[in-house]
Amino acid sequence: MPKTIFEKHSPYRKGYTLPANDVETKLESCFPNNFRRKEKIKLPEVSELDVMRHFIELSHNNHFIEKGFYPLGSCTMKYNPKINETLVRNEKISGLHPLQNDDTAQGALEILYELQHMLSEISGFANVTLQPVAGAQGEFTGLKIMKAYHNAKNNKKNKIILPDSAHGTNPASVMMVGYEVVEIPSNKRGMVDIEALRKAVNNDTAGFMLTNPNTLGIFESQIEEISKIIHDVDGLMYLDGANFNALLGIVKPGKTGFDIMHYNLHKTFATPHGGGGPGSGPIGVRKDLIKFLPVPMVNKKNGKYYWDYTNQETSIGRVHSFYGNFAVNVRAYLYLKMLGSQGLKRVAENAIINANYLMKKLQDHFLVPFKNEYCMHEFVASGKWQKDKTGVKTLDIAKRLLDKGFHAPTIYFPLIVSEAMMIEPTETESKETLDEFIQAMLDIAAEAENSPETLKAAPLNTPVRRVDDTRAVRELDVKFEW
Amino acid sequence: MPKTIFEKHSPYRKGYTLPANDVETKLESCFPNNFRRKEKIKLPEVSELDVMRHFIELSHNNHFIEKGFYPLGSCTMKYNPKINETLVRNEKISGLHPLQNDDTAQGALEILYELQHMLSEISGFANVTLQPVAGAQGEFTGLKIMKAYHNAKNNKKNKIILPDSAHGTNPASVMMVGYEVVEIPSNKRGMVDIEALRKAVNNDTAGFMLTNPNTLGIFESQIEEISKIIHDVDGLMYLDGANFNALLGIVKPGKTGFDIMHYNLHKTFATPHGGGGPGSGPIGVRKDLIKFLPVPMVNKKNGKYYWDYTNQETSIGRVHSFYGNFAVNVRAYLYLKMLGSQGLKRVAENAIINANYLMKKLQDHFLVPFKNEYCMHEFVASGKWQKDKTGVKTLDIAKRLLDKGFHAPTIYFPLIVSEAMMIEPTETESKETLDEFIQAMLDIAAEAENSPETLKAAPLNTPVRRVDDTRAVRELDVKFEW
Amino acid sequence: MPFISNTDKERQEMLTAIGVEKFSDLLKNIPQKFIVNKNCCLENQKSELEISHKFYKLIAKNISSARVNSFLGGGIYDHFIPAAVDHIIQRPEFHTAYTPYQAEVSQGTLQYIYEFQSMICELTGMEISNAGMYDGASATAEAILMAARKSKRDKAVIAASLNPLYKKVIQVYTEGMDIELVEVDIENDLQNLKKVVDNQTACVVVQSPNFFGNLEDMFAIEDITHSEKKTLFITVVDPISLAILNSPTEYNADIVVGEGQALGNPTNYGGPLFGFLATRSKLVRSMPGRIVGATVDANGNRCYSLTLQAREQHIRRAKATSNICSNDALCTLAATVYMSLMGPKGLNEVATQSATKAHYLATKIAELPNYNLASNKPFFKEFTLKTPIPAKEIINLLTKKDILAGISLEQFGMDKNLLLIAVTEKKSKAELDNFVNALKEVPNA
Amino acid sequence: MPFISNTDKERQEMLTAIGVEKFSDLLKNIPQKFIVNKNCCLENQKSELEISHKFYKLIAKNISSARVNSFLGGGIYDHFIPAAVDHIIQRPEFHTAYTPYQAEVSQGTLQYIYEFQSMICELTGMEISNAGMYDGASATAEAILMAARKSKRDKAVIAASLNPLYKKVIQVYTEGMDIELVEVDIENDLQNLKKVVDNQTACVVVQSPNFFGNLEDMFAIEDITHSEKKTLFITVVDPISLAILNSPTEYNADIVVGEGQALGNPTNYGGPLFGFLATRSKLVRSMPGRIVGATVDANGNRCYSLTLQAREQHIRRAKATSNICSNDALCTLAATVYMSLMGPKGLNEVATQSATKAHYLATKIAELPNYNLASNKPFFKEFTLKTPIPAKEIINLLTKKDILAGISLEQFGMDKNLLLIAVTEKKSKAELDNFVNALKEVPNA
Ligand SMILES: Cc1ncc(COP(=O)(O)O)c(C=O)c1O
Ligand SMILES: Cc1ncc(COP(=O)(O)O)c(C=O)c1O
Repeated sequence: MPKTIFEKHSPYRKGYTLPANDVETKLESCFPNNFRRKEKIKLPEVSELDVMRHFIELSHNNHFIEKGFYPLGSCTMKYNPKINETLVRNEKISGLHPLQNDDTAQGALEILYELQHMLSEISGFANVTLQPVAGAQGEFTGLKIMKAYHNAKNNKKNKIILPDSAHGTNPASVMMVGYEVVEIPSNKRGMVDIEALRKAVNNDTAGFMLTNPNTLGIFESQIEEISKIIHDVDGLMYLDGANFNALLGIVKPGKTGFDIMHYNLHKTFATPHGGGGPGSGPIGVRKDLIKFLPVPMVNKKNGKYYWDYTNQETSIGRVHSFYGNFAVNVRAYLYLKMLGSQGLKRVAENAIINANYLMKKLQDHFLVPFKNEYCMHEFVASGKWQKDKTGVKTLDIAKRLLDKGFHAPTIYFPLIVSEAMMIEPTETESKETLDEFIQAMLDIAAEAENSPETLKAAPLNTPVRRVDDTRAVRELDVKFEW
Repeated sequence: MPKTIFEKHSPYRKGYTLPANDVETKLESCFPNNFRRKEKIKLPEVSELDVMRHFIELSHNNHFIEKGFYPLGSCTMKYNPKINETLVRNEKISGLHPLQNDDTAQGALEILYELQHMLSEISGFANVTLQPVAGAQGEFTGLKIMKAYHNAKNNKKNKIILPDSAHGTNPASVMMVGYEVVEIPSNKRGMVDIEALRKAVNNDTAGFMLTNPNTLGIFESQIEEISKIIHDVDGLMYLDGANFNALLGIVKPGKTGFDIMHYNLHKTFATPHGGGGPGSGPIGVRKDLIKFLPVPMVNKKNGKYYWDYTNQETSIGRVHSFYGNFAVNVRAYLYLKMLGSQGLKRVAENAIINANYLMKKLQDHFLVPFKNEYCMHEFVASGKWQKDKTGVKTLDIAKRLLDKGFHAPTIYFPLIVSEAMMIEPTETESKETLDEFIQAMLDIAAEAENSPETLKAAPLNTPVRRVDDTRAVRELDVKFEW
Repeated sequence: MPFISNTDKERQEMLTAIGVEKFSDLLKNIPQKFIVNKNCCLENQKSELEISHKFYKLIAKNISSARVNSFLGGGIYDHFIPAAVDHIIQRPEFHTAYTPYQAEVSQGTLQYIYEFQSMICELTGMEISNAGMYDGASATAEAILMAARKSKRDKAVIAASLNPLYKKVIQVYTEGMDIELVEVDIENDLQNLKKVVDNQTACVVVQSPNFFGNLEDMFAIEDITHSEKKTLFITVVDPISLAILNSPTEYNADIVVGEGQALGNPTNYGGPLFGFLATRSKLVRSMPGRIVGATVDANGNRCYSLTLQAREQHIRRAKATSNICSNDALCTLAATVYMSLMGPKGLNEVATQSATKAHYLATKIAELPNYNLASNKPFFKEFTLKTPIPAKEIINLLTKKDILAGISLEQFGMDKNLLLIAVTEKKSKAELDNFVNALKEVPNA
Repeated sequence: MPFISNTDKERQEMLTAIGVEKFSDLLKNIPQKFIVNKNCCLENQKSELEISHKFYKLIAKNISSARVNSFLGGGIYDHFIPAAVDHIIQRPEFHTAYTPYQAEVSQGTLQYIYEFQSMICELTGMEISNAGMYDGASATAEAILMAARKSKRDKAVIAASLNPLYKKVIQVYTEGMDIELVEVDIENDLQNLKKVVDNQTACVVVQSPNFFGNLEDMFAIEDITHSEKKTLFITVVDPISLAILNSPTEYNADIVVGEGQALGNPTNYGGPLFGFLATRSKLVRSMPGRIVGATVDANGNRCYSLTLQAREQHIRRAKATSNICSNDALCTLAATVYMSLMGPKGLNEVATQSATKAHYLATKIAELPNYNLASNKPFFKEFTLKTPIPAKEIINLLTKKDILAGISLEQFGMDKNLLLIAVTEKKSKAELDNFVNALKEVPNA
């Protein structure tokens, strides 16, 4: 494995140039000496060439979309158009300061205004804030809005219901706004158990959080009924929009009973995942909730765009220092403009076809618990057959996929499927790629029978062999000593 | 190995978008049908994602400067600063058309004018043309100028003398201008054999082509005498400036007797080699030869820069459709501005120190024929000891170096050293890297003794194993059939 | 669509393989009435060329603060970024990967995060850093939640000189957790602080350099803070300043947070940014966010993986230390590359030039009639000016001269005659003098 | 200097290891008088920031033809380039490698060249293409040398309608080889050609679309050319046009050359460009330039290497087929990526839109009083206009309206009232109409 950058240090080597300081002022005259650091900072001293070689070498140890299939369920690892990367690097985007005058940023404001509008349109909500920077922050913001709604109405409520298939960020966000989580089971079809829901609902119910299609990849067909149950106690319906890719141009969630929704621009709208971020997690709301959205919003008056603080008093406040992840939002804007109505729908259609095709082709070889439902953009398979018969676990299957040049699916989630493998192909993958993946999965199923040891030892030809996670916790080493 | 892009073809798949044609004109009305192609062209139909994956996969099979040491002698594989790559991509560089009005390209013209000037300054010539796009085209241009000089004086001359250590492009260029090559041997110190030169020179001698430091990496210490011999018969001295890196800020070749010189911007001036090009091969000349330079030159009058065709009549003409490799020249301009006087000299110094250090450390283990001379920026070692003793050839040593993460030196050149390995470290490599390379070479020397088969079978862990070049010629396959 | 791979023919083949006739058969779980019938709901699709044209037209209406003489700061700074940074972060190897869940094929991401953590520890003097937060504001808010969790107390004392935008975010993050926020003015009298720190105080939060650019007396503040044993000292710092200013470990900070943008990231109209959060080993299990640790693989070779995941939402759900999942990883990569390139000397030079140029400018402006520094406290690279006419007017006037004069503090509910001015190493003396001259020419000043 | 790795200390260590005291000891072969004593000969070094500032200031004086309404052509065209192209060619894996001498670590470069050759063969209908030349002009010149070599004849017949800049380059390349160039006007009468083709004729060189944009009657020209059995037919083509115009194989071309810039490369003020050169198998050994062939490695796996090197300068020296060594490889990579992205349909669309828009424009302009097409020959995407006042004046007037009207042919020694106008698929109808309107408003026209 590569050395760390610290091990490449050579005293006085330089990786930068700076102009000579052309003012005469001396640092000593700036502030008293006791404000000065005692020990010099210790960072590597390396050349620009050293730096390029180091990070390029690191980069070659990654799997990434443009290397191969990345069916990481729930994450929508679709292709990120290159034109976006080119355009956002323009200085008139990257060089803007958040506190410059609105009239010096009209182009930026127009982009954001249009994006607010497009996201509202395609989802059937009244308006959208672009401020939250990730899905989880979107959830937090959405729940805050829910709370503001109830507070405004003097509703005494403190519970959020969510299905046991919910993503971990859902309960965590509930906790962060100070609500309590009530978890309900899913039914045999992988959907919300309506009876369980009815039982759980009462006057304490502030709202319901649902992912739709849910984390099993199944569209909640009783959504109307669910909404009614929740709305009947004046609860609000929150949509975790991580799976919005399945609905583009097909269903407007705002018309199906949801009151609040977050979007994951880094999933549905093709902005790069960046090795973990930055993402963007805007929130759409129905009309009467607009007043609670974070300030500022972009607005337009007499042909001028501006940051609008009108709802300052009713707003939940701010969740970001400025306006959210602007450069990510610009990419989503460009992507939506390129898709247009035609492309939008085609994205969802092809994502759904790809997922159903995979589900169909794999279901004889792997347990697919909900194979009787057509899935939407993803589905959940399980390694249970293999585990019961051969002792090979889903983890082993995942690791073996790495050997074959694929990223693994999301594994062990959702929690309600044992040995879960959540598989999301996305619309940007071709049938050929899916066929190759299917073949790899069938080969692995055969290997599980014929040479389970291979699977348990996998991966065999990745940059490193199986990583010892336990040791990483036990002998915590989170910083290089040199 | 990767499939070809043709094997990824799927009919109707698309990798582009274009606006709809918004004029009504029909193609049929444009020109008669007999001008239309009979068979449709056959190119792959693939998606943008397919294309990215394909070429990224290919890219991972290359060695390159930013992966590791690249001591390819004579090629000056130095680090290419990233800022240059960023700046030249600006539309106000890349979007210029060569035939737009001079007043709409003043910035570009100023850059070129300054570059002409800087190259003249550092080499001691009177002016420089930026038109030739590679070293070889520079040689051709230079020899044309020589010919024009003799023609203008009615000199009847038809022979160019060059040492047996000359690069292949030198005799090839001589042939292309219609002169004859007279090759003379080198002496025991690896320099021009003055006696042989004297014998070869006569009234037919149009000029002498020399690389200095020569291709052995040795500075021709008798350069003054050589020039005198040539000038005495009214011959001209041509410098192949491929090795100019060694002289920056230390020697001005124009002051040492040379009349014409080419520069390799892709070597000395850090413009990227691009997998084989584009390069740039400007020509510098002494004052009385300026009138023969290709037209146009950049000139300045009343604060305005313009393309100057003044010497149209005397000029040798044009070697390029337009003004040479502009975007390459811009990079060289930026590099020179960043170096400044201080950096310029330091480049040469460090290149020379690096080369001598390597030569010193390797000379006990490999034959270094001219180890008694300090080398300049490169030196030539030989695999002869190994070949004689173990049968391992320089080719095997080169291939084994690939296994160890290094590019091989230039091998079997210059022709006058048997089993030659021409090693050029460049100034951008650190001592650590050189030490690693030295260790690899020592390990290989040991392997030659202990397990010569390993070397003969090398490389063992490159993307492909040793390539069968003979078969490539025998069963010529230069185009994919599908 | 070049982003959708399959052709109509392939679509049909796949539908047949699935066993349906047409696409809509797959939607049978969706109530018919929810299905959008007509093409929804955007304009026509635009080709790459059309969107580029449109885009260039739009952005022509923007002024890039990077190309004019800008003195905007307030938490986001226009420091020099070596070109090499972008050449690394734009590599698809980095930007089209996601969170390194599968360690064996994510060592590139994991290793740079490990290096990032190490560098942040080095700057702050802390023992552990996480892999980054959304921004400085949320990092500060999460630090308070962390302190409350750890100390099991519910009062957080906040210096009034903290960035007002951070305060807003903190409020939103803490109010649901029943944390009482107490704001104290420490700029003028530290006694104020003494009065509010008590045995219910989870933490004291102080920014230095503070929002107005001034340096706080962190040693004295620490004394007061730690007079209550379990109270944690949370400091909000400018990472650039740490090259020359006291390392937070010198004044015994417990949690150090800040905005990381200045380390190699463009201003980007305020996002993406990234927050950093570093602390003492003993607090590690209360930390929010991802952490990468070194370990070995099956062959015993050193490698890296996500560690201490039991703190996180995907394991602990409602009991997690935070809900954060995606963070702003690529920005931390930029920071790691930036710090590698600049090294200790480069960072020191950046800090020194920013400080000395800011002081040169402050002195020159203060020499003008009618302009005064709002405070005589020591400052780093940013200072607050008392202007003779409303700052907003000055900003408007100077914009016309391609000078972005700074930030009017009126928008944060403060005096309308206060102008916050930031200076980085990028400014030349000529640009500073140009600013001074322009101020001189302001009418009625 | 961040580009020089070693520090002063390392330098000294190395000098000691070498066995000298100081650097200058290494220069003992250089006569003292030649050693430059003072710092030579540039300004002071500039930091990255300073050079960037200077650069932006400089280029602000340029007008990018890509951002205005430009009709410049004449061999270099502003066709659409998908963004993905640059994302590939800027990868250091490609642009910091050199000629693939060591095949085992150069398969990336070798394979794309093989794909490039295959695509060029596909466009031209030829059996073999080399890896590229410097530009269209030198490719044409080298094709003539090749024909002379092969046929052992020394007369080259050149159509007068060939790009005048190519003619200049051809002259320089051929005069040393004692090749007689005979220029004939074939636009008006093919009999002229018949008269000059004889048994000393090595080749006939014809460009179509020619410099003026017009299509030549290649079938008839071929008849005349090949009436002399050993005479080779060299055709100079626009690669974009080949998506819809006759493949050179249809009219029995022997060598096909052209400028490749239009395939995915920006105009870059005229360079770098690249030339392509393709021919029949029987001529392969006379070809200049690099050629990549498929082969196998020691394990029998398919791979690629440089082949037929015995033609080249590094082996054959003065007997080589050319002196070319470095070529413009990265530009051929751009072309390969471009053709992969566009595919047959994209290229067809580009050609069709260019042609139909050019014809729309030509028709509209011809409807204006006082403007006429210079010829009534069929054309592709470029045409020559007869202007009522000198073309130069029109160009100057329209530049002020952000229209680059085209190329005045006066500079090539032709009538001053001729304007060469090129149209690509990038033009919208609105832009075309805008040009027409501007022409209408030209005073005295
Ligand atoms: C279903 C679901 N909800 C929420 C999230 C959280 O989104 P983010 O990572 O952007 O915070 C995710 C992302 O992994 C998800 O898959
Ligand atoms: C000594 C020498 N001369 C001339 C050349 C030719 O230069 P280019 O490849 O730029 O044509 C080279 C390049 O390899 C060389 O090394």
